[in-house]
Amino acid sequence: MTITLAHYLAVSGLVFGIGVAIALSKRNVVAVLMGVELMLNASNLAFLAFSRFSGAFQEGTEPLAGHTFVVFVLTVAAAEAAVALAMAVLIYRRRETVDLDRISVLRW
Amino acid sequence: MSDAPLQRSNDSAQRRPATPMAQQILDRGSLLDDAKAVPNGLKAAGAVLGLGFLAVNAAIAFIVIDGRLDGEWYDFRDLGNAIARLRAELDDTSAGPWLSYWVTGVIGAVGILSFLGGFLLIGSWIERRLLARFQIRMGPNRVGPFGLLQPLADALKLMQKEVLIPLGADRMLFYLPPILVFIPAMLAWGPVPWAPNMSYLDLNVGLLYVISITSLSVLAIWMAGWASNNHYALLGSMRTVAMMVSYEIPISLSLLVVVLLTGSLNLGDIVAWQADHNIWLGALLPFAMFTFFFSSTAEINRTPNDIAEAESEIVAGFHTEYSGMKAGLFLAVELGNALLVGALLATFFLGGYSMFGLEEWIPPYLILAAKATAGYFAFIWLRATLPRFRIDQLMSFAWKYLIPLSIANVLVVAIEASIAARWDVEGIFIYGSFAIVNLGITAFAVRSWAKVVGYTPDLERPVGTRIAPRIGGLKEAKRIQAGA
Amino acid sequence: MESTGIVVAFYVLSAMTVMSALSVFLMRNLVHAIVFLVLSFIGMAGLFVTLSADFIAVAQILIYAGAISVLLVFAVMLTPLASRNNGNSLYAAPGLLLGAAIAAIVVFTAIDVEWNELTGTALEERAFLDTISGIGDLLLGRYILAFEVASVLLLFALLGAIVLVTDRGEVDTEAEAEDGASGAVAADDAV
Amino acid sequence: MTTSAEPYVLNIGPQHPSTHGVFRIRVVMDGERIQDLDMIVGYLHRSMEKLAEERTYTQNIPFTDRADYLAAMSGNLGLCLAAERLADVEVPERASYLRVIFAELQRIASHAMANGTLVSDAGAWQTPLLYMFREREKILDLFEMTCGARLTTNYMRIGGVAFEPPDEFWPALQELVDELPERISEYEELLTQNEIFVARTRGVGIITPEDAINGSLVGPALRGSGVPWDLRKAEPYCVYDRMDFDVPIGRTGDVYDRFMVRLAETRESVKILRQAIAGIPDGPHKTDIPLALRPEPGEVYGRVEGPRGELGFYLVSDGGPAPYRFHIRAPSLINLSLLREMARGAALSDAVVALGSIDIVVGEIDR
Repeated sequence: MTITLAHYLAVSGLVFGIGVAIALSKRNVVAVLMGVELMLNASNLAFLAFSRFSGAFQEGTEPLAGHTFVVFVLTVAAAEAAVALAMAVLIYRRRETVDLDRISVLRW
Repeated sequence: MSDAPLQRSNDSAQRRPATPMAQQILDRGSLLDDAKAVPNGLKAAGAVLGLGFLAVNAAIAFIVIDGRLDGEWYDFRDLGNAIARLRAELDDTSAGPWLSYWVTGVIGAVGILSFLGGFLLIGSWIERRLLARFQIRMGPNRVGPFGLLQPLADALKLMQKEVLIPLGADRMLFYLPPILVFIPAMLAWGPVPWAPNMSYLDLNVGLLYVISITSLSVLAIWMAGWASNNHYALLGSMRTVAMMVSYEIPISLSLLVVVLLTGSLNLGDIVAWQADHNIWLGALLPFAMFTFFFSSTAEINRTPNDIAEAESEIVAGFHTEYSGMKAGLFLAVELGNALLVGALLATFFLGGYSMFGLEEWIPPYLILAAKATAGYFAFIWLRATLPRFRIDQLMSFAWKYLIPLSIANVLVVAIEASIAARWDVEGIFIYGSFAIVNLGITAFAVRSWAKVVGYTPDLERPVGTRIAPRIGGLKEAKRIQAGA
Repeated sequence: MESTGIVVAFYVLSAMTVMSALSVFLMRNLVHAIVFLVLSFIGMAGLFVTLSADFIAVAQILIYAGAISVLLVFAVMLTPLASRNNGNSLYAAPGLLLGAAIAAIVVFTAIDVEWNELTGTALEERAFLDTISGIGDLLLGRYILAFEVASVLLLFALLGAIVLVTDRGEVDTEAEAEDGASGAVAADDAV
Repeated sequence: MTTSAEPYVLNIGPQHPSTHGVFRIRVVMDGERIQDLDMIVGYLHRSMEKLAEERTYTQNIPFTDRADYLAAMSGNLGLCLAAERLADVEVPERASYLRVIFAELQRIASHAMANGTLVSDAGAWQTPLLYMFREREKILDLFEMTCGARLTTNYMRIGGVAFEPPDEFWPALQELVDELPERISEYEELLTQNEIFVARTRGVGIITPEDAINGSLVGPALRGSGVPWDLRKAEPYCVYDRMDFDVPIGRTGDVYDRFMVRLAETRESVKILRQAIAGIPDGPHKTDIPLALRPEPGEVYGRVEGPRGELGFYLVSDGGPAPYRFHIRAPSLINLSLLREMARGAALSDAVVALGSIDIVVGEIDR
């Protein structure tokens, strides 16, 4: 038996779904952020799988474009994590909680 | 009449010390005496073996220079040849590639692990013995010849001891860290090249691999501190996490400079570049080498940056609550990391396995081992000499001094690399000039940046006490202060 | 991809990734959840290696397992009251349903669609010899604008994080630190 | 990044590498900063002062060894001076010279110990400590030659000293006195020129002269804060009035100054030793006193300048052979009371260094 593109896409989809579930159903800001990171990871896996397996690239195009997109995704993930966690710390300082159900008003 | 006792002293001028400890301090031996204590038969056998080994090497080197037996399996100066031959043999068999894959992998792993285990067995003896020499003590000298079996005895003692789990500890996170710390310390040895064909993982992202694998141990240390439900451990682990995260940036920048010059992320190519140009990157990039060395002392908790397990402040840092072989694993990891940093320092900045042509005549892995041990000795020397920084001093040193200067260093070296790429002069000339220029630039930049940040060396301020002219209380003190 | 080693590695790594992602969802203790998240990151890096994306795999370990996990750790340590709680919110059920639906759709699509994909020798000759130089060429060639934008984004994220967490309200923080101190002393006396 | 995580309580001690004995500090910390601390003493209490009321004055001398076990000679000297003033016993001149010699040797040994432990509190892996122990060993050898004990000497007696030093004592002492100055300058080169050590100690744990006077600080800590007060000059006992020596004082009153004051005082002690060796007369080394000394009823407070400062003995006699009240005014306890002012708001590392710089001996604190 061999490993095909579908296998990788299935794993990517599973991880993405788990990430969505975590991001939507957790109460803690940090946990929500963890879900978002999982979703980004799943998309990275899909990018790399396509760039490795897909024969859809016609001549002259770079299959490594998928890797490049992954690099951008990593950048965005790092930036997003930094800002979001800073916001979590700030919210905790102002509100003494990081419970998303309690943080329901759009002002400090 | 007043010199009567001194009169009595003269005839008994030749006196033996009053106590055995004073005797021991007076006629303490040196490592040289230990070497002399070796029986002559052993010395002769060792001399014969060593000379014969060198002779065989010389013969092989002569034949190689002559052109025959290049990369043959019996050229034991590069064990990679034998492995490659074995792999070729196995590929022809019916079992196919995966057998050769497993066999060669297991052989390489066993080689690296046995080298590291042997060092772990002897390393702590070396460290304690050298520290004792630095501190006019004797050091461990009871178990076995010269106390050589002391680490073995310590390991047995640690294995017998009970592993205590503090009340309220997070059991899962408390069990994991000693193992999780051990794994990266082993894995990071993979891409280190021991000889031209002799590296376990010949990655072309080897440098990034080393950085990322060593960055994994942060989380394990944090888990250890968090799980053991102890304020000392928590303080130590948070200090470690903050310090490692801060000092990974200077390390990465200083290694980026190496990549800029050599144009490769492969450790073997980096060493080959230094061997080809007959120059050590340490001479070419002094600031990067210093940054790497200092930052790695912060990464592996060695003096002067051992604030993570500062004994006088937080008892043992993140492994305060660990006992038995779990604590032993932490100590072993510290030892192995020190040697690993020595090997990486040698590989990146001190020419790795190459020694200006000597690697033809002596097995290169011996040269690399010697260089790594020299780096380890430098760590021991620092530990015996220097006090410890405070954590805010350490952080400000990383963020205010090392990182900006490293970025400037990257800029300078990028310009130099482009010059070297466009300009075809004999390599040694252009790189020698770069070495001189870099030394000057480094000295100038460090001094001027210190002025910019507003740092004046403490030694330039008035030092020492003053002599009180009169005895008095607060008024006198005020008068003296006003007078000065 | 015929060699058995790759097949075994794929199944082990994907099982590790998915299982630890699931336990990130199930763990009641946020600290354990972070540990499992890092485990799933590492498994994902292994999957990248099986896709012969060595640079991306190393970068994944360096950034996710090395940096972002430490950021999460700091966030947990700086928000002590909430640090241990990984409970579900009011929207748990719809969130679970949506996640399951997305996973099912993606998996079904992945299995059902006839991908125009390379296999065997075509795959072998498409093997990436050296990904780093190719990625570098692309980053500084075709995607130079995106590259610059990403660097600017990083810079602004850095500045934004610093601006967010520098507290100007020194007074109230000092005040709560003080009464917190007395409370701690009282607790220790009670013990 | 100044965060306001909630403070927590850290128990330093009773068993901790940097408490110099069994002694507990309960610290309320905010991250790495110390918000508040209180010191809990008494783990080494042996009720010396009560026991002393059941023993004769001579039998009480060993208690002073155990009180400050790093400066036993100074303790002996303090008690003997107080008892002699209580029972007005005459001390022969040679005995006074011997007392000065041994007290200064004890001061050198104790200062070596103090500075060494201070540096290893600052994080040096015991190297300076062991180098300073080299000289301390030689001094303890001298003690062992003379009175058979290295640490708890029990050497002084009321009305003199117990034994005449043996013959090999004097050349050994001469040799030590000759080699000490370059040893001291060796330490100065090793430490005072060390950038890290200076950065750790300069400007840390500052005590202003006002705080020092208000906290009744004594000894090198007081002189480190710039107050020129030394009992050897203020009210000279034994033969200190014949000796020519200086009183070094610090400039800012931080840890570094206390360290430097101790080093300089070691130099001054060497000067005193030279003069004492040159000027020591022949004669008896003690006067004979009745076995059970019965002083007239009355009270006396005798004090000496020990290595840690003013070491006082308050004796009350009811005419019996044993003191009616026996109180030790321990300098370590008084100096320790300023740790709170030094450590509040400082980092944990600075607090540890400050504690090491005031050089406490827990046996003396708890008695």
